[in-house]
Amino acid sequence: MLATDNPRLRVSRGKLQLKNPVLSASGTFGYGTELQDIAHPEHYGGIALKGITLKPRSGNPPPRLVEAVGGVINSVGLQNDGVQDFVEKKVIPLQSYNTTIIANINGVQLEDYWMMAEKLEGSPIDYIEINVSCPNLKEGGVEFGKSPKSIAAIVSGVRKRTTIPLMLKLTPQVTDIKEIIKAAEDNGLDIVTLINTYPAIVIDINTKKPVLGNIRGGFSGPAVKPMAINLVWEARKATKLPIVGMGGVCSWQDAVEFMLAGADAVAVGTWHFINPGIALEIAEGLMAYMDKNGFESVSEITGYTWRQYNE
Amino acid sequence: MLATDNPRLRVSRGKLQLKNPVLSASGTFGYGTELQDIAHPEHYGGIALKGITLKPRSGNPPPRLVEAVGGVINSVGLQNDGVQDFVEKKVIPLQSYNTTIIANINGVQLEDYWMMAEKLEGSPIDYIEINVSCPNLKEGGVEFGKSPKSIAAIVSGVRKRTTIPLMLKLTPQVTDIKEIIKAAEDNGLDIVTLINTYPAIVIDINTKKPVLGNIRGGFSGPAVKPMAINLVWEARKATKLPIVGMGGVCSWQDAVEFMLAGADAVAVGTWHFINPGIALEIAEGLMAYMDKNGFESVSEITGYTWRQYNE
Amino acid sequence: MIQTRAIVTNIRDLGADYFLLEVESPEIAGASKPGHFVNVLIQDSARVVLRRPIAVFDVKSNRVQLLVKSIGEGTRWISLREPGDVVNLLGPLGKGLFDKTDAKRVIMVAGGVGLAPLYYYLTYYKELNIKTVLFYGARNAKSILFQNELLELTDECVFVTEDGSLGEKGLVTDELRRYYLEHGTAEGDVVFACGPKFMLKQVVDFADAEHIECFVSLESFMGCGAGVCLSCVIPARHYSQDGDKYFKLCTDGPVINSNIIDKRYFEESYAGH
Amino acid sequence: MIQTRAIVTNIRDLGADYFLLEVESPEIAGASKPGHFVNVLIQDSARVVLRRPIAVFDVKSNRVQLLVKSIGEGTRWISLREPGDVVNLLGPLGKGLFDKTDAKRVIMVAGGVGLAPLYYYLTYYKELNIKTVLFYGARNAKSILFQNELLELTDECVFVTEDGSLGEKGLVTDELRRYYLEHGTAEGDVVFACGPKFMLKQVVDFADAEHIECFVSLESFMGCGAGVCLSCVIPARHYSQDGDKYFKLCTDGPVINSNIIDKRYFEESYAGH
Ligand SMILES: Cc1cc2nc3c(=O)[nH]c(=O)nc-3n(C[C@H](O)[C@H](O)[C@H](O)COP(=O)(O)OP(=O)(O)OC[C@H]3O[C@@H](n4cnc5c(N)ncnc54)[C@H](O)[C@@H]3O)c2cc1C
Ligand SMILES: Cc1cc2nc3c(=O)[nH]c(=O)nc-3n(C[C@H](O)[C@H](O)[C@H](O)COP(=O)(O)OP(=O)(O)OC[C@H]3O[C@@H](n4cnc5c(N)ncnc54)[C@H](O)[C@@H]3O)c2cc1C
Ligand SMILES: Cc1cc2nc3c(=O)[nH]c(=O)nc-3n(C[C@H](O)[C@H](O)[C@H](O)COP(=O)(O)O)c2cc1C
Ligand SMILES: Cc1cc2nc3c(=O)[nH]c(=O)nc-3n(C[C@H](O)[C@H](O)[C@H](O)COP(=O)(O)O)c2cc1C
Ligand code: FES
Ligand code: FES
Repeated sequence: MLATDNPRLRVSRGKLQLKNPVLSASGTFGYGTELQDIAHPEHYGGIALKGITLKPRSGNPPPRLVEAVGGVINSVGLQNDGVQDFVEKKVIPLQSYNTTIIANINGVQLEDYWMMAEKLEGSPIDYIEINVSCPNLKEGGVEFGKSPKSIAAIVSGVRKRTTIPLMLKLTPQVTDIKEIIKAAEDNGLDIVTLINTYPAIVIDINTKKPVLGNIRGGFSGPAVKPMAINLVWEARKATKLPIVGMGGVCSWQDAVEFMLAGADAVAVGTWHFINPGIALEIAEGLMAYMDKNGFESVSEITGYTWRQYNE
Repeated sequence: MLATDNPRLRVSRGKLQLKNPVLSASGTFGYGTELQDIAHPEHYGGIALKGITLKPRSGNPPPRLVEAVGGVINSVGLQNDGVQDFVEKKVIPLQSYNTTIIANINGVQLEDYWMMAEKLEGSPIDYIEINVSCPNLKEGGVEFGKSPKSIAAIVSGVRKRTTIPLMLKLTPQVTDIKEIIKAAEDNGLDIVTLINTYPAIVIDINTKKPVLGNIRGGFSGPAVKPMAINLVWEARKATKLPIVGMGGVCSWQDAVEFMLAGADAVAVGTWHFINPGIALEIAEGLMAYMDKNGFESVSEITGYTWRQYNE
Repeated sequence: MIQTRAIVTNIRDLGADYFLLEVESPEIAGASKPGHFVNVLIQDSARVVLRRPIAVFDVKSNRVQLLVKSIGEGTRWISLREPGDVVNLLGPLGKGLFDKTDAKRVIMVAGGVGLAPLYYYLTYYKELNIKTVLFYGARNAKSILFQNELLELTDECVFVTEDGSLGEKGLVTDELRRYYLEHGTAEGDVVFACGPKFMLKQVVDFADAEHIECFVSLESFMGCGAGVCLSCVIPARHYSQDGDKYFKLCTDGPVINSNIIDKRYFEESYAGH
Repeated sequence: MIQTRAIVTNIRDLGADYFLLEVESPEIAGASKPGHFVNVLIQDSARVVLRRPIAVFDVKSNRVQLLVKSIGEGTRWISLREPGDVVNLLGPLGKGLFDKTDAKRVIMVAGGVGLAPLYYYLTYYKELNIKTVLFYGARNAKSILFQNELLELTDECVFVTEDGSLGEKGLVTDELRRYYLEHGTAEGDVVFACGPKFMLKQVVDFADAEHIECFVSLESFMGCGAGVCLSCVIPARHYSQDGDKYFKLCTDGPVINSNIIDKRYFEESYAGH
């Protein structure tokens, strides 16, 4: 048995039911099958697919990616073939796999989210991740993620239109993440996922132009981890809902750190590019850590440190 | 003549009058004289001294510093001997230097700022930097920096009590930095300085405790640069006031990048620990860059890129 | 596609900042075809985060050869490897191009390190006994690599240097034009080109004008190298309803038929904004 | 204090992960005194941002010697330097302790790499003709460095190993106690200690009980190493009105009179929370 299937790694909190606590982060794992030679979908507790929108989108002009110290900045801008194509084609090959499937949905207007929820209802996906934190859309996207009011409207509207459990993907670029979470929880949210990328700009001092075709992009990778851990810590104060933590997860040690801070599961994003085989490594590392530290199940790690300072 | 004194590096915008655009960031340059063998105060356009408070403070329990990918996280917590000691002792040796002196003031309550302004009025400092962004205070500090209302109260209160030009040091951890800036400008602010550190936590997975004595600290260093550039870019949209940009400045190239994005001057923080002689190097690099790129004066660099996309 | 820790078996300093790295990897060697590349993990660097894409230069039984020009921190790191060192590779990546076995005459145009992806095609067409003509330009004589091997591998081989220190003086594209002026186009001609953008533009314009099928090997900033991140896109000539359309260089390329590329891509100013 | 790019003149692998690095720096060599340290810039690392503080081990005319134990990425980088390499140093840093020229007998207690800052004191007191007694403990015989030199430098020298493979078996602090039981305390005794915290605690408790003046060389996470960042603080025994009070290890130390340290610092649980 692969470590990824070990029952001690099972996550079961509220609507978050995963065979193990390692997810792929949306946008860094395509539609789940591209990397399967190295990173098999079944190594994951769940796979969040590339963000989709109501209509097809061609995404932002290149360059779409630039390196920075400790991470990368992307401005992909949700290139995708739309929700219709998603339910008709993208999801089909994934159904046979023993993992959960997460559809990451994005809107340029409020109603987009609602209409996508309708389209997804009945499709064989396990979770809808409402992304209100994409910094790469000219309209909508992260703007929705900044106000409790728009969060309430989006979540409640989606909730009415589907029975699929709901995740909400939060932007780190807010004054108070707790009020955002509360607004979402009051309106039927099941699971909190955080963080998305930080808005960032790189300027080439020779051309004197922004490097990215879209000027601004979103920063992710190892450098964001301590900030993400802080936000998981804060989120844990706001809610008892399950939390999926991400932002700079590059090793099983990072996964443990997120869980000690209060995350029920973690997602790997950028580091897929550096080490596509990371999910299995994290599962193996978690097993060894649990053995060494006397944890019977992975859920005992969740919030272990946080509780010492908050309860 | 040292590059640092070259008139082409002069900064003159509103109340920001500096012989060159390189400042030291508060908290990373002590009280100005400690590093003078390597980093002479006169190499700087201005030196922001370690943050002070109304009463002496012993600061946070150690460990106060931890490394992370692309930066450091500190929880020094404003250890200082109070404003009285500051005006009586700390400022005195600096008066003779050909540079500007910036007092960085911090409050646990609103009135602290006002009372410190009164104490500083008449002292030989050139700028007061109101720090509403320290993440290392249990009360006050960054909490004030999050709401336009408290910003308005603090800035207007300080403004009434002193004729010294006012800087406001902003936290990056806000939803909309523009509304903060507007509130400050409406109440008499002269200069915007940004960014302070990002709240961050590191947990040791072996001890299962936060590494920093104060649990949370503030993240700074090279990794924050692209996020800081983005915030300078945004700040430039909100105001025509002079902007001092900082966050990850490690080279003259970084300084140029901040200026192209809209900063009138930059400050070096964390990188003082790695390269204390950096101010002189930046000044020299700026001179060479101006020659190569046909800029007559450093002010021509400011906003060069920003204007192509915003005017 | 696999991820592997390959042992360096040899590294040769070719001068002019070029290095030929050879690693042992039976899996990648076995699966590699012309047009493929590998993604090299750069270690011990504060500035390099992403892997670096490098074309498969040649395959010798279980060994993969990479021709690398040291231009920055990542390629410099590669150039400093020593025999016995371990290099973490992801590959083979890319589409690998094989629909041109019906070519009658293959014209290769290489500028500088642009030789890297073309060399493997030359060995391939040599095996197929298809005629190849190579135009290979570089700054000076020192930067013209593998002269003997190339003379061996090709039917005709024209070296071009900017300073005239070897072969013709001038630009590789001028030699290409001159060749066609002399020999005329022929049914079944295929052009492959790799090099700086302004060179590619000339080649593509020329091939378009002469109606010659043309493939170019392009570069872009890559995240995953494997089709999952959508970072590496190049604008496509055929617009979709929705506006621009892009293809993924890593999985649709990096060697790509030039007729599917939006020509604006070749403009110097092209950066999307 | 200067910042300098010093050339490595020698590096010796001493075994057990210890390395002796020698660099040429007339300025630092000239200004260094016992108790000083340098801050070494670590290059080519994705994980190491800050400089690494390393005690001045010894000075030989224009050269500075550093004894480094490779325990992580930074010290490993130092251990991999080769003659001719350049190392960027900041120094000398620290207070450097010199008010103990009136000592009659100096007792040194070193645990493992704790030998590093004490060695230079030994050479110093040797020159002053002040009697020195060294208790030097380590895991095993291999980790006891510079045996001959130390026997030369000291008046008495007791090696202690955990496994008994060299000298006495047990803990260095037990030997310290045994020594005083035999010889008794004397006017003008001064103790210097450097090593793991639990060892320092024993030494300090003992010195307190016996009313012997005691100096310890401590470690903490340092930002600047030069007194400007307030990162490296150690709690002070004497409280201020405002609550706890701290001193800066980098400029008030790192060798510090143990009577100014808050004893809670030596508790295993001490981390401030
Ligand atoms: C599919 C593919 C195959 C390649 N094959 C080879 C090969 O066989 N041999 C070889 O030597 N190189 C090859 N390259 C180019 C190689 O990947 C880059 O030279 C390398 O990524 C540069 O990394 P660096 O860290 O050394 O330089 P950096 O420090 O990252 O960059 C140095 C300078 O080069 C510029 N630069 C970096 N990468 C690129 C790029 N991809 N396009 C344009 N400018 C860039 C940067 O903006 C910077 O100014 C290939 C690239 C691609 C996409
Ligand atoms: C004033 C001073 C003088 C020193 N002199 C010497 C010397 O002469 N020779 C020598 O070999 N070392 C000396 N040290 C210790 C040396 O600085 C550390 O070993 C080094 O910083 C570790 O860096 P690293 O990157 O190798 O390890 P890291 O990868 O940073 O750390 C490896 C492990 O060691 C722990 N660690 C790292 N630094 C410290 C520290 N300062 N205190 C406690 N735990 C730590 C980390 O938490 C981690 O678990 C001195 C330290 C100070 C403060
Ligand atoms: C290239 C790229 C594309 C991304 N696309 C999406 C997306 O479509 N939807 C989304 O919610 N997040 C997207 N993200 C954000 C990641 O899912 C993740 O939240 C973020 O990268 C932080 O995690 P990391 O530091 O592990 O990468 C993308 C990130 C990258 C690097
Ligand atoms: C050790 C340390 C102490 C700091 N103390 C203060 C302070 O007292 N007042 C303040 O406004 N900012 C303080 N800062 C923040 C810096 O002034 C600066 O805003 C921040 O570090 C970002 O710049 P950098 O990335 O160049 O370090 C401190 C930063 C560090 C690293
Ligand atoms: S590099 Fe990721 S899709 Fe091409
Ligand atoms: S290390 Fe900065 S004050 Fe001591």
